[in-house]
Amino acid sequence: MGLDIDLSVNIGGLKLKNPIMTASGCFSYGQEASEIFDLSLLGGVITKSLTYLPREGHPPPKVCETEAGMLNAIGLSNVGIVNFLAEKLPFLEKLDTACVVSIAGSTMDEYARLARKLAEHESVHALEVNISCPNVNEGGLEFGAEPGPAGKVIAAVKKEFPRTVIAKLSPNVTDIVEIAESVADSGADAVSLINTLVGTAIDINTRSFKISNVFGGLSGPAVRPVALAMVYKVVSNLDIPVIGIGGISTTSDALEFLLAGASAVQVGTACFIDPKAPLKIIDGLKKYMQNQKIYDINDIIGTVGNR
Amino acid sequence: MGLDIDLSVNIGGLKLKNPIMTASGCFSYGQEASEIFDLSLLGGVITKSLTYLPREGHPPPKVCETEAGMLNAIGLSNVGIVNFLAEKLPFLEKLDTACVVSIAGSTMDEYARLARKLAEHESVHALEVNISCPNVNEGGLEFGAEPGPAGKVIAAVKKEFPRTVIAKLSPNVTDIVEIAESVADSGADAVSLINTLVGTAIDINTRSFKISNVFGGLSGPAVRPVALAMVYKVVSNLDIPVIGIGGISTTSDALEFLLAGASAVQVGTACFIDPKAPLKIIDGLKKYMQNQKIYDINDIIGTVGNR
Amino acid sequence: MRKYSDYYPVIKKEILSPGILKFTFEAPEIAGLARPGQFVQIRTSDDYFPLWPRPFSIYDADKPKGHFSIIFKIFGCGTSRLANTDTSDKVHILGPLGNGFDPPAGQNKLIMAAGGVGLPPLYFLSRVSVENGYPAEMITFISGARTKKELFEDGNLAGLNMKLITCTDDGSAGSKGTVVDILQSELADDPERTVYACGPGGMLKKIDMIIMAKRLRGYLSLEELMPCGYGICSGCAVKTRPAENRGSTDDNRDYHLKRVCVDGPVFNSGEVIWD
Amino acid sequence: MRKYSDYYPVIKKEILSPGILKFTFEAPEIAGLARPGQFVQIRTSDDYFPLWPRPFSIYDADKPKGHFSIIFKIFGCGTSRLANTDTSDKVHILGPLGNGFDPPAGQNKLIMAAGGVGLPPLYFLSRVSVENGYPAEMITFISGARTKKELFEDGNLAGLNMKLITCTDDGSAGSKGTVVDILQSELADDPERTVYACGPGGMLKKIDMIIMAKRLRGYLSLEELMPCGYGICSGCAVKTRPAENRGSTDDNRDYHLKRVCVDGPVFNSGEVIWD
Ligand SMILES: Cc1cc2nc3c(=O)[nH]c(=O)nc-3n(C[C@H](O)[C@H](O)[C@H](O)COP(=O)(O)OP(=O)(O)OC[C@H]3O[C@@H](n4cnc5c(N)ncnc54)[C@H](O)[C@@H]3O)c2cc1C
Ligand SMILES: Cc1cc2nc3c(=O)[nH]c(=O)nc-3n(C[C@H](O)[C@H](O)[C@H](O)COP(=O)(O)OP(=O)(O)OC[C@H]3O[C@@H](n4cnc5c(N)ncnc54)[C@H](O)[C@@H]3O)c2cc1C
Ligand SMILES: Cc1cc2nc3c(=O)[nH]c(=O)nc-3n(C[C@H](O)[C@H](O)[C@H](O)COP(=O)(O)O)c2cc1C
Ligand SMILES: Cc1cc2nc3c(=O)[nH]c(=O)nc-3n(C[C@H](O)[C@H](O)[C@H](O)COP(=O)(O)O)c2cc1C
Ligand code: FES
Ligand code: FES
Repeated sequence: MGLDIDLSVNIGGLKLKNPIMTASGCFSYGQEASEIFDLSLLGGVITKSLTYLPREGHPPPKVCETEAGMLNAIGLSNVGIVNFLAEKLPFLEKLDTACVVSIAGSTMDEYARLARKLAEHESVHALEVNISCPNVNEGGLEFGAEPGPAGKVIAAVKKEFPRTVIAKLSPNVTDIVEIAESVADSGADAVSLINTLVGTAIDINTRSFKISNVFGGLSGPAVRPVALAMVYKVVSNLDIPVIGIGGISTTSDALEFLLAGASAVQVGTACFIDPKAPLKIIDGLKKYMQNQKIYDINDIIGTVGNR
Repeated sequence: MGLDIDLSVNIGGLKLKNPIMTASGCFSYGQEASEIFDLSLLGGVITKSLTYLPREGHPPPKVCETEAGMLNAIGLSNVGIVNFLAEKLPFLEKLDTACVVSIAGSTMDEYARLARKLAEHESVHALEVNISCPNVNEGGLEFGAEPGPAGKVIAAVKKEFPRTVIAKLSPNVTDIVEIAESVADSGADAVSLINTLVGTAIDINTRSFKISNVFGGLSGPAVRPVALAMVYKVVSNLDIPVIGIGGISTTSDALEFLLAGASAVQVGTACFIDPKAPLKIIDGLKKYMQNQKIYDINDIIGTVGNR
Repeated sequence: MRKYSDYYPVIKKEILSPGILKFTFEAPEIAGLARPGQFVQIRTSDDYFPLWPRPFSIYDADKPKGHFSIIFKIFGCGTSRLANTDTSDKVHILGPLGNGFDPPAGQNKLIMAAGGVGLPPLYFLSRVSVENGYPAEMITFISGARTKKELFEDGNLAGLNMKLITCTDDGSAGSKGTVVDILQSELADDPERTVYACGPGGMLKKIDMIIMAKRLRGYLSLEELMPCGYGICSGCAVKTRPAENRGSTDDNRDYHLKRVCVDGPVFNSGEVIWD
Repeated sequence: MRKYSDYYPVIKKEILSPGILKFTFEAPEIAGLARPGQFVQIRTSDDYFPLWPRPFSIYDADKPKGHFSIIFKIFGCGTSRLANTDTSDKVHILGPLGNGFDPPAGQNKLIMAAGGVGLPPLYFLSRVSVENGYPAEMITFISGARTKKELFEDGNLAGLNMKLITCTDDGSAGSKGTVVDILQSELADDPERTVYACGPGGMLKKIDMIIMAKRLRGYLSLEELMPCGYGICSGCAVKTRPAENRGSTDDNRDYHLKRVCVDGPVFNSGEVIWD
């Protein structure tokens, strides 16, 4: 009946039972999905990005469909750190899966304060630092678009948070490697990429923008080739572990990123169209490995081109 | 039977009978498509980017399909300027449509020499300067990714070519407005955007990249929201005429760009999937305008949000 | 609340009027839990045209048989592809979703105001209410459409013996007038009613105004774009008034976003801030 | 060469074997121009799954009736959706495309080597050659597949009265052996033949080697990914040897790219540089 398949990976100190996580903003804080399947099957869960205070986010309409993708300008609507600790973390703590909290701030200090608060909770296994939200001024691209500020935010968070710190990078930059290098030098234990691409859409009948914020973030299958290229560039140029994100919907999609060198992947938009997409990918990985007679997922990672 | 519809536009001195052109690299030099329809119906034709010497381009495989898009690493394969003038231009000259020649060089001097040669031919109504090809070292992104070099190339071309000079911009940059501003300051009469996004794809069965060059350019419907956002950003921030490109396949797609402020659009990948796509868009624009009781296309351009 | 996400077969397709179809699915888990006002998200194909699943209200559920049905109108890509699904083909269904209606309480007469394909959840609510002992004669059901050929009925609605009023905007069938018109004249006769409404946004907004003006109790079931349908994306958010602000007009200074898919689709009258 | 790009109806669907279908279209413009070895690009739907149209060789064309047909195997998304098209539905067709075969000239006997769905263009070439007076007994037609259930025929091929050899890799029908095996033994009997081949890349490569080694005349019809099919994208390029280099082995130093869609799909033996 074949050997056991080992899917576990270690990403800058964060141990995952398998390399499939759910992406920030595409899984809320987990409760909703737990009404559909057992979250403990996942490699890890990443929360909606938290700011210090609660945020309503942008007014509707916040989303629209595009060809094989979608635009969102949710605007970092979230419950804020205090409510998160009181209402959401207790639920996440009980899961047998890695709990990664995503944070976003409008100042360097906000990032640091979020990290300090979360450091107190051992059940927060890692932080993902969102310096790449394309549709808010706060907590977003102003830090992620340039290597200098990106590195500084990571250094500030790293000072406060003793466990794994992941920097989430924006694809809306000329040179992703330069940004990745800066956060790596500032102590990031891993990088995750990509956040969404800046995009927009117009309704030709009403002649108005389809989302209230005008610009939104493009995600979904449409962006996968862009994400994969950026992941491969970072992997090829730097030593830091990379978590791949962007349009991953099927086992084959996830494998593309693992083969390109990502140590793990996150499933975002696909959770909307099929809540069990992450589970199907985990099952699919096992089948692929069985067929290929590979028993350790680490023997797949980064093996594109050298068979 | 209603008023006549005027589709003509003027882009930095280049007069088009309608705002629909075919994009560089997606129409060869026109002969092939002329076996299918009358090219004189088009607003304009843009040639495959020419280099000084002929180029074979990258080895196969050069293309692959992605979700609602495609990757290409053709590698600027072209006949070279001498063969173009001898074999291709005579055909284009006979058409009753704007003839725009795209040029790409590996040095500033190559761009200048191409411009000088083409300036001699009045039938070359405009140049589109490709400083944005993502999949070759020569003639590509090394000029288009930074405002300084981008501006210098345009200034060099402008010195040699007395008619309309269009700078074709890359979307693979942090700040498209900055690049557009630099080429505008250097004398570009218009900008066209976007060229392709850098992407890649992996075949999980062979565990190799799907295109020989590893990285290719993503085009097609998938990229449309990104292109539209960049066009709108440039239009909102600068005075230079903008030609929209990226995933335009239907009348509605073209209208999104015109409403966002593009003075004309180019149809690329859609020409592969339906050679008559540009014609269908021209017909569709007329119908839309009839329905909306707008008789001059210029009364549509840039009117998103203000009705 | 437990939700199911799986492939379930279409077991029956009926055409109720041109472009309006009734589909029955064999999905025991969903049929077993479904309450009036809840909906499901349906995806016909594993490709990405359209990207998101499409939401449809549950028209009826047969717990013992393990069946439930929807009635839908063909609009665009998602509904066309659903319409082309053959009997016994499986589609991906997530459900049951949403809060559903509070069952009618007290002695009030009810008015159901259904615009177009807003009918399904109100039929389900009526059917269950009558079965639970709510007197059918205390329910008035208004079913309206723009024109005769957009009106539809599969016989079940009439079978409930409520006061049933059909209307069309152009008078081509039933009374001439919109659902709002009919509702207004019904309320003129007897202003003490609880109103349940489902239909296009414009209709709901008008009905909400009427309910608020007359200080009645009312429930509105909303339709919004729904990327996920189960509360994780915030994409379906609508502006609502904080409870203390209900009735205030300075709406844009102080609003609270609620997710139509989990906090709704049913909202109390007065809760939603309309554009 | 004039090409047509329009919507044309499927007028007949036949299942030749499991997963292998024959479709006939009413497309007078295309049927009127089609020559053996040419192909068409077909798009079933206006959405983008798949993005590119799919290329299919013309199996036969009936100029007076204005019909032409293709035979195709269901592989992935494009061929599945085509298979699901109903009779009288219209699909988007661009054609006729490609250079096509040079008609057989001279006194040479011919061998047609067809692997799987490589059969259609070779049938068309045989049919036209025989009709134009080429003696059927001078043509040997080898039709091979992996296994019995992948072999197919609609009766027309046998009707031409050529020497017809069917074979399967596993011997489940016809001779046991690959098309290449059979070709080799045929050539052993009579080495002076002109070879026409169409099928998977691996088969074509082997056949090319055989033809070159024996210094015969031969033509190979290639299959490559085709974004456009009419020469504008360069996506279908293959490496070819400059004429003066034919036979040289130092292939990667000096190659010339040709577009399969317009410079091919038929190439002379010795022209293509195989991976
Ligand atoms: C909770 C909920 C319950 C629903 N229940 C039902 C139901 O029981 N029966 C039913 O038929 N529909 C119902 N709908 C609406 C249904 O989901 C939409 O009609 C469907 O999503 C349209 O998808 P499409 O891909 O066919 O159209 P799209 O391609 O998404 O849209 C095509 C065009 O139709 C317009 N359009 C889409 N939906 C509507 C609409 N509802 N009203 C008017 N114009 C529209 C769009 O703006 C667009 O211009 C419900 C929606 C929600 C949120
Ligand atoms: C000039 C030309 C003529 C052709 N004529 C015919 C014809 O007459 N009849 C016919 O059936 N096909 C023919 N083909 C091949 C046909 O175009 C492909 O089978 C089709 O494009 C597959 O599309 P798909 O979307 O179904 O599969 P895809 O989704 O594109 O592919 C699915 C899987 O099948 C594999 N695959 C695709 N095509 C082939 C193939 N040809 N051989 C082996 N594996 C493949 C792919 O690598 C992929 O793994 C021709 C191709 C060319 C270039
Ligand atoms: C509705 C929505 C909300 C998102 N919110 C966040 C967020 O709060 N923080 C963050 O880092 N990324 C956020 N993202 C980005 C995703 O985490 C992910 O990086 C991106 O969507 C690309 O992956 P995908 O194509 O799998 O969705 C959001 C994406 C979507 C679609
Ligand atoms: C196969 C292919 C070849 C291309 N070659 C060129 C080129 O030579 N020069 C250039 O400026 N752009 C080239 N492009 C980019 C297109 O002109 C266009 O900018 C891009 O494809 C986006 O538009 P689309 O989505 O409509 O295709 C090429 C694109 C494709 C798909
Ligand atoms: S549709 Fe995703 S939260 Fe409501
Ligand atoms: S397929 Fe486009 S050139 Fe051949």
